[in-house]
Amino acid sequence: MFSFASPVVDFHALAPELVLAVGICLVILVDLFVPDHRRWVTGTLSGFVMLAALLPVVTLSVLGDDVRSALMDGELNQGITGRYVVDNFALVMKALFLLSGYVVVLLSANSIEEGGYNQGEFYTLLLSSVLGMVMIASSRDLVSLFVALEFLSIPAYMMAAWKKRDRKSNEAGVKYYLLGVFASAVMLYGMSLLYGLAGSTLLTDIAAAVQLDGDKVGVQVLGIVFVIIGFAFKISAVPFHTWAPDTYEGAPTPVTAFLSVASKAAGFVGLIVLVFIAFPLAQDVYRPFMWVMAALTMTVGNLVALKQKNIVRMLAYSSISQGGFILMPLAVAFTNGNQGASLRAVMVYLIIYAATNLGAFAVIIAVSRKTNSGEISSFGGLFSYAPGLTVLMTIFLASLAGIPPLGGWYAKFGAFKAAVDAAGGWGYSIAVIGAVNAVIATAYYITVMREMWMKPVPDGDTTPIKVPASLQAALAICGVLTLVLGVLPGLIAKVGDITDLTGALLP
Amino acid sequence: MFAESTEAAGWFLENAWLIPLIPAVAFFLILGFGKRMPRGGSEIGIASMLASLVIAAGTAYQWVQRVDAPVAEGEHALARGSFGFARTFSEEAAEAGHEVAPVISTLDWFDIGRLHVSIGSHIDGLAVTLLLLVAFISTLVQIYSTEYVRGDRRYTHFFASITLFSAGMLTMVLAPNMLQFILGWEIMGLCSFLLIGHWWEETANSKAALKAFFTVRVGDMGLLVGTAALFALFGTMEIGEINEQAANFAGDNKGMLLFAAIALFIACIGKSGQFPLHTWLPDAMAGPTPVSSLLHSSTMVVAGVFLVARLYPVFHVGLDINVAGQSFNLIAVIGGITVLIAAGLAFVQDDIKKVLAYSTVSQLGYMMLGLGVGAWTGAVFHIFTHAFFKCALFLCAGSIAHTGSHHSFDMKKDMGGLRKKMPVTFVVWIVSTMALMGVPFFSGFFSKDEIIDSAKHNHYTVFYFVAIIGAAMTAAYMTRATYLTFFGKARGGAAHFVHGHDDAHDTHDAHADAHGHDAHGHDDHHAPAHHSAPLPFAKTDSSWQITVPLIILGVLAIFSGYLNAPALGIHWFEHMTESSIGAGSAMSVPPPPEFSWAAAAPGLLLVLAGFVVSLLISKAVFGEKKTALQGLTQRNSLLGAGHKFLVNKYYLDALYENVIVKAVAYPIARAAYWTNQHVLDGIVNAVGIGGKRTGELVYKYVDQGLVDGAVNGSGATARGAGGALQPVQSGKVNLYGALLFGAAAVGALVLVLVNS
Amino acid sequence: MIQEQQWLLSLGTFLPLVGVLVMLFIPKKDEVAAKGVALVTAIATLAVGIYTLVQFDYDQSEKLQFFTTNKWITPIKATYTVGLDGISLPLYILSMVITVLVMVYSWNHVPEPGNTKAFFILMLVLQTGMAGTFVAQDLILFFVFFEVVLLPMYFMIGVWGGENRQYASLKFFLYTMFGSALMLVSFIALFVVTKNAPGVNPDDANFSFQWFDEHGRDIARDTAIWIFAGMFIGFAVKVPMFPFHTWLPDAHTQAPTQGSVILAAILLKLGTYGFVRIAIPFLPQAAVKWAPIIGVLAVIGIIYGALGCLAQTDMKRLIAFSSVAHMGFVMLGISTLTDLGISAALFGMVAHGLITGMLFFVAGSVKERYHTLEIKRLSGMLLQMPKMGWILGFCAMASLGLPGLAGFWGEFPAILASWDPLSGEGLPYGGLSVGLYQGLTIVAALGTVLAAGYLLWLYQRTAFGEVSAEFAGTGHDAHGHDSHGHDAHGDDHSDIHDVNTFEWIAWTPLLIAIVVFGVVPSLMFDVMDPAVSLITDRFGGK
Amino acid sequence: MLVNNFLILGAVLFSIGVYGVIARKNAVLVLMSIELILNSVNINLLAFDRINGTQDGAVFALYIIAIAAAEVGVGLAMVLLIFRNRKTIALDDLSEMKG
Repeated sequence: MFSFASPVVDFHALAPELVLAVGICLVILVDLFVPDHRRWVTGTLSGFVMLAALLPVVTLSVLGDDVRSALMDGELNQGITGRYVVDNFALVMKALFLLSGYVVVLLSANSIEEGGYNQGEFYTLLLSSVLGMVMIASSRDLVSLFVALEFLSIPAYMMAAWKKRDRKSNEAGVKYYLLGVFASAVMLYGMSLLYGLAGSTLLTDIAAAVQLDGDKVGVQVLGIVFVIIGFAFKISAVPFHTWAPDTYEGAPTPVTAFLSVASKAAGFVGLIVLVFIAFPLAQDVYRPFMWVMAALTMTVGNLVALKQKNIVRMLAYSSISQGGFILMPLAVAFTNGNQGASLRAVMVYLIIYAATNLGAFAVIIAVSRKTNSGEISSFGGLFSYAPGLTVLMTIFLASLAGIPPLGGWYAKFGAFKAAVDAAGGWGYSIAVIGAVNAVIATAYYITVMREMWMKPVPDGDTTPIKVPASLQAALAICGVLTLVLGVLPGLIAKVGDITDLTGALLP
Repeated sequence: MFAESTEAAGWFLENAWLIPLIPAVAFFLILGFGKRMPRGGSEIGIASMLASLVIAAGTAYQWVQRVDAPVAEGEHALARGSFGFARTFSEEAAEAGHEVAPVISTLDWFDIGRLHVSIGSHIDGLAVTLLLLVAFISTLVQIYSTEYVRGDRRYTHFFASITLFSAGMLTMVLAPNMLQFILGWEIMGLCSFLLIGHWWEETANSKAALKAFFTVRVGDMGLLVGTAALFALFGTMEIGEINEQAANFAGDNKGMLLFAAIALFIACIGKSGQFPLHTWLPDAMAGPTPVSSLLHSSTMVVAGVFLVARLYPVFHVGLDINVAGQSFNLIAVIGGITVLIAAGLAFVQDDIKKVLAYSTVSQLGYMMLGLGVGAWTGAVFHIFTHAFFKCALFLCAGSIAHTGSHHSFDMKKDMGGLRKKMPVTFVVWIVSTMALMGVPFFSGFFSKDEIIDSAKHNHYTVFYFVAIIGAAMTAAYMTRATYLTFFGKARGGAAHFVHGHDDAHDTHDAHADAHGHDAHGHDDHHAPAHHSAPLPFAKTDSSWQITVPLIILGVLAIFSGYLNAPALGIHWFEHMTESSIGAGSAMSVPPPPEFSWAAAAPGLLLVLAGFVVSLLISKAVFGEKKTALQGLTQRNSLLGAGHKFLVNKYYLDALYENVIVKAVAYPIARAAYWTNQHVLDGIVNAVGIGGKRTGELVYKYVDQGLVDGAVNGSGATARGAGGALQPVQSGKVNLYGALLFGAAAVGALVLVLVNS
Repeated sequence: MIQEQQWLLSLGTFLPLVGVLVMLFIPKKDEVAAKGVALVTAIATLAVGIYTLVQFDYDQSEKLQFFTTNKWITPIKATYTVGLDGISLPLYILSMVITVLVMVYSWNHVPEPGNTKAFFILMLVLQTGMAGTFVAQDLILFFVFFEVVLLPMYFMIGVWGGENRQYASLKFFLYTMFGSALMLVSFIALFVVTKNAPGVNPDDANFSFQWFDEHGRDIARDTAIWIFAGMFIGFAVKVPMFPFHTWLPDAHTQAPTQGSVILAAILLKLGTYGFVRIAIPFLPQAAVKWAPIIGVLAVIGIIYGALGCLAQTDMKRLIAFSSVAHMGFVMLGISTLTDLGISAALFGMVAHGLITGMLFFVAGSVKERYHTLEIKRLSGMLLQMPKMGWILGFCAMASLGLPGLAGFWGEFPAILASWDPLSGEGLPYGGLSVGLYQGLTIVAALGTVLAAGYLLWLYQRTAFGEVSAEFAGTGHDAHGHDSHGHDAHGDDHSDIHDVNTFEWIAWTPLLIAIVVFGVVPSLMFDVMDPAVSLITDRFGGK
Repeated sequence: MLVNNFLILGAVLFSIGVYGVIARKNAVLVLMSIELILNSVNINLLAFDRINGTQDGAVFALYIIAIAAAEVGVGLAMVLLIFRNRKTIALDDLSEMKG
């Protein structure tokens, strides 16, 4: 018989999660006790919670331990160590999620308040979702991966449908929900197969079992493919992207920003963990599969984006295609010893992409406060009455297009470099496809620039836009990051030092 | 700037670079200050040309001394005011015989890789001849122009351009290397554009300018390519070295030398108006007459001939000239065709300047022919003599138009009977015409005869006949032109002039409109109603600025020939210049044949015949006819007795004109002219139009359609593809789910199959 | 490498950005202050440039001077490395000069729709990008600067351009993006391949030019050819070479005058500079294989550009097409892989910058006065604006390669070189087909004829002749000065006036430079030649 | 072996669930089909648990059951929301946004 004994808990390592958990409770409590007109306090509080959670992340990284396991084997229980770890990769990603969350709070402040939505609950959900993301960065086990994934997804489903009276928002939520649940169900089925093969949910054990040999290759392939799908859905890789445009368009804009950045990043974290720890020896499966996904994602996302009239929808497709670019190095990882470059490329891309894309959404939110429209044409003549916003939007779009000296170029550069580093047909071919797509992508970014700079104001209303302070802060953070990371990409050198994930190195 | 040579070759010889530099500086002075000068900048131009002339004369003098000086050991070889580098290509040559080394002064300009470029002067007999010639003629023409273009609205520009032109020609003449040569060559091209188009308000003029520049530029292709070929072949740009190496050419790469020679000759064809690129030259008469006189008779157009003469070893060796058994070569053929074609065309021109223009083309043909048959001295000497008399003829034409025919050049409409009123012009014209015809003891005789003689002597028999027939034709068309201009009854503008100024003024405007070919001064020539003072002995002739140059040129038209008169045993010119053709080399240019009257006789007889026939015809057609007709119309019926005779006379005219001339001469000449205008010129124009059409087609279909279309098309395709993909995004959850799972299933299936 | 005054190039490159920062704080309404700050910045930058010019050691022009290298993006081994040698110097200075002149010209020529401040800021940003490209000695740094110019130019065309500006600017942008995306892939491939080469310590690999200079030549030829292909497309679009040129006429035609000038004078040179500085020296084995293709495309460009010119009815578009032809000569020179050819090409780059820049200036001023550039509507410019007319004529002559003016020294040596391209026995990377190049030479020479054709045709139609009825009586008419007296010169006809003060200030330096470089080409050849030899030496040719 | 039959049962349930998601137009039915898949996963996990003799499968299954409950809660709430706004829960009507 078993007797239960609690494992040894490294509280410092778990501190970000704990801060967030406490913060969630705090927000709920505060929400209960403040009067309606002061509900904005919950937003402020959420922001502080995010920043507070960032503190232990900083202290952990300053300590500089290579890796620490949050839960360690106690005297009686075995096999917990290494299921939930804190390494540099996890820390960087946690920081990214927390900062993105903070910016999303800034973005939400006014629109949620002015929309008359339930602020307290909204921020609670937002914090929960961020908690899920923070958790996924540390998960090295199928169970914790799954739990974290659901933890970040379920609040997101609700946030997507947050505008209760809005039919589009409902539709966005339902679509996201049904497909998300379906995808995670399929993923779970894959996970069950993997568990069956390995006899353990620990990723390193799975890696040992999934080597594409023996008589169960078919089951291995099925398991890998199904598991990848679950995360491919999150990153909206084609053909698992179908939810994204509809949801992005329908959801409240700050939520869209959140989904397109943080949620996507979380999906990538899951994929990275799987590829680097669970499947490094199964590259004959994930490489072609993800190669095709990457190529399709870039291309289809771009092509359809060309036709969009709605700016949010256009950005949705744009973020799909950006996902393709991020997928590119991952798809050819472990080819010709480029895993270090691949990992770096994905992480750098995610960071820069987050700053840039959130910035773009911030501008959209700011502009739509005046125009109340999501059409691209509503940006006409923006330069004449909001030059600052125009310049910022130009910076963000140009960065998304990958034009130096804005952040995006370095992100794309890293992705290309990792792909070329792979040095074979897989790498070169995807790099060329990527290069062509980079050009196509430019076409629709530039359409928006053209609208802002060169077209007349559609309704002739040129009263200046008043940008609330929180939005200004968000814009400043994103703008500065985009610029600085473009000119001095060496600043994210910490990321550059990470060449592999803990546990990825098999004996 | 230029280092003194160790052993002085003579100040002028070493500082000959001043000759082009002075007018070049003058050009900028005129542009900058000309308008503020009392005489609109013309004084600067003339002064600079005079200065150049003086230095050129000094250079010539010292060159003569140098040639005549006894050869001291090594002296000539060292006598090179070279700056920065000294090559000794002609040392042995200098020591080997009586050859006189050229004086080369250079200043390093720049190096690009193995291309060494210098500027400076290459003085030898050929260069000295041309220097003197160009400076002299330019001076005279500028003096002439002060009167001729007086009051022109771009008087200053005119002098600036014409001065720059001289500078360009002089730069080219003393070029020590091909780059400087091209420099001068192109500057001349530019100036010809500016000067031909001087009255650019009229489209015809600017079109003529365009045509001239463009046609010459077609030839320039050859210059560029030929120079490149020479550079690749010999690794140098220095003319002296090129000549040296070409003369001693023994490589197995003869084909390349041939190619270079042909390419360069194409440039000469363009510049010197040789068949088939001669059509720009008559059109170029749209420029003011002094321009025609300077550029298109005596200087610029001989640049092509000069190029052949300058690089004679290249052509001589490249084209195997004077190799035993050769009776044709490209230069001789082109030259010969040009002689005949142009002479034929000169018959049917009514415009006096066009007659002279075709005559120039024809004479240039002679020069080329001479070079083609190995008569280097004869050809160069013909450049020399031709310059004087052709310049004189053009200036006479200008004088007539300026004073006698109210700015018309139409011989049939506005001239005739001018000999009494314009004695100076008339005499100079006659003298020059005789020189042009090659009448013995006039300058043209000596030069042309040597070419003709050499053709025969060097076994280019066909070209001998071409040359003497050409000579006869020359005599004939010049006789016709002379008769039309100075004899017979005054017509049109001339009639007003001959019969009194008052009449002329009454109808002036009408004439100006009707004959506005030389359209200068539509506005301006009211203002200076009376010209400057004429010479005292020819009060009705043009003013002194015009007549004095005429007289000088007339004198030279006679006497310049005596510098090299084989008939009189004078070979001075030959002696002075012979070192210029790659001396002391393996190249064998046969010496000019000994002169004998017997050999010259057939040519002279043909000239005489041409003169007589033409005179008779002209008298009959142009002279008597007019008289008869006027008699018919003005006299009353009482004189009916003479009527029949006059009718008969007229019948005779008709016989001449209709049967002999129209049936025999005219069809040929006309056919030639038609060919010229429609085929050759047509081709030139068609090339122009065709080029433009091609451009339009290429632009419309290839560029905008194909290339750009491909680009835009790919954009459209991308968008189209995007549109095609949109239906996937149907908005229906079930389909999304099906897609999701379908893709997963297909992916998994494929991967399972591949991996197991 | 001469590592003295290491700050100099960085100062020269980034000084304009300081001006931009200052200008950000100037209120939009205060146009004079904005213009003033911008101009002062540009002049200060030029002063730094002139100081550079003075400090440059001309006896060692093949060496990189003012060289400095600093850490920049350590993870990818990219460094901030700048240096200046004889090849870069003329272009570096040219970019500064052009910026100042363009700003002077802009003083009272800010195109519609105004917004002076933004316009001047863009010019300063452009300046930084251009100067940086010419001094960068690190592939990544080069790439960044290369791309920095993209957006400002896009906006310059798109916001301040002509009627069809949006299409033109989009085309410009996408074309260039297309090229640079593939170029970037090539750069990375070059790095990866050199890094993984046998006998190389991967840790030594970096993105500095020096590294590629030493190791690029060891790449297997087949691989190198593919890498070259990517660079080729990137640079060829920028040049632009046939068949990647179609963005150019649109961009030039629609751009405001200032944009056209900068585009013609500097931006096109980024492409050719890339060939000379990167593609050819780093991948000599591929260059020898690519050269004939480049040569053929260059010559097609020459003829094609000329034919395009002949078909134009718009003056500015004609000038734009002439750029295609002229850059064809530059590329032909480069493709010979000889000292002479590449020197000629570099000279041609500067000359084309001066001359075509000037032509665009004139076209801009003509447009401003007549409100049209349709050739058939313009006539008799010499009568109404004699000085402008003569300047146009001067530039046309310079452009068609008249000896004694700058244009000639780009064209003629290129022809010379292409007659005698890299060839011979025992060359390390093989030679080129002499026969092919001689054929190309002849066709290229035909191009000079066509150049004369279209330029003179343009000149004859616009400058010569009587003033067309449409514009007669508007403004100064030199024709009737004396006879008509002054009664006809009312103030309301001041539309068409001759060259004004700002134009004189902006143009005179260019005009002088065209003459000076035409008369004393050694000024540039002497500086460039040693550096060019350094490149061509590796081919072992002449 | 007996456990293999459980795996087959799991596969069949999974297939039925997938079919339901794709073919059903009613939101609630789709939701139920997804539950079916989740349960097939649970059966799988437990079967493998038996085969492998470790506890991970059982623990995983417990987590899945818990989370499935949360998911269904959210899902039903959303279906209610839709029904309130549109008076229908047919999925085909949820296609306002497309393209």
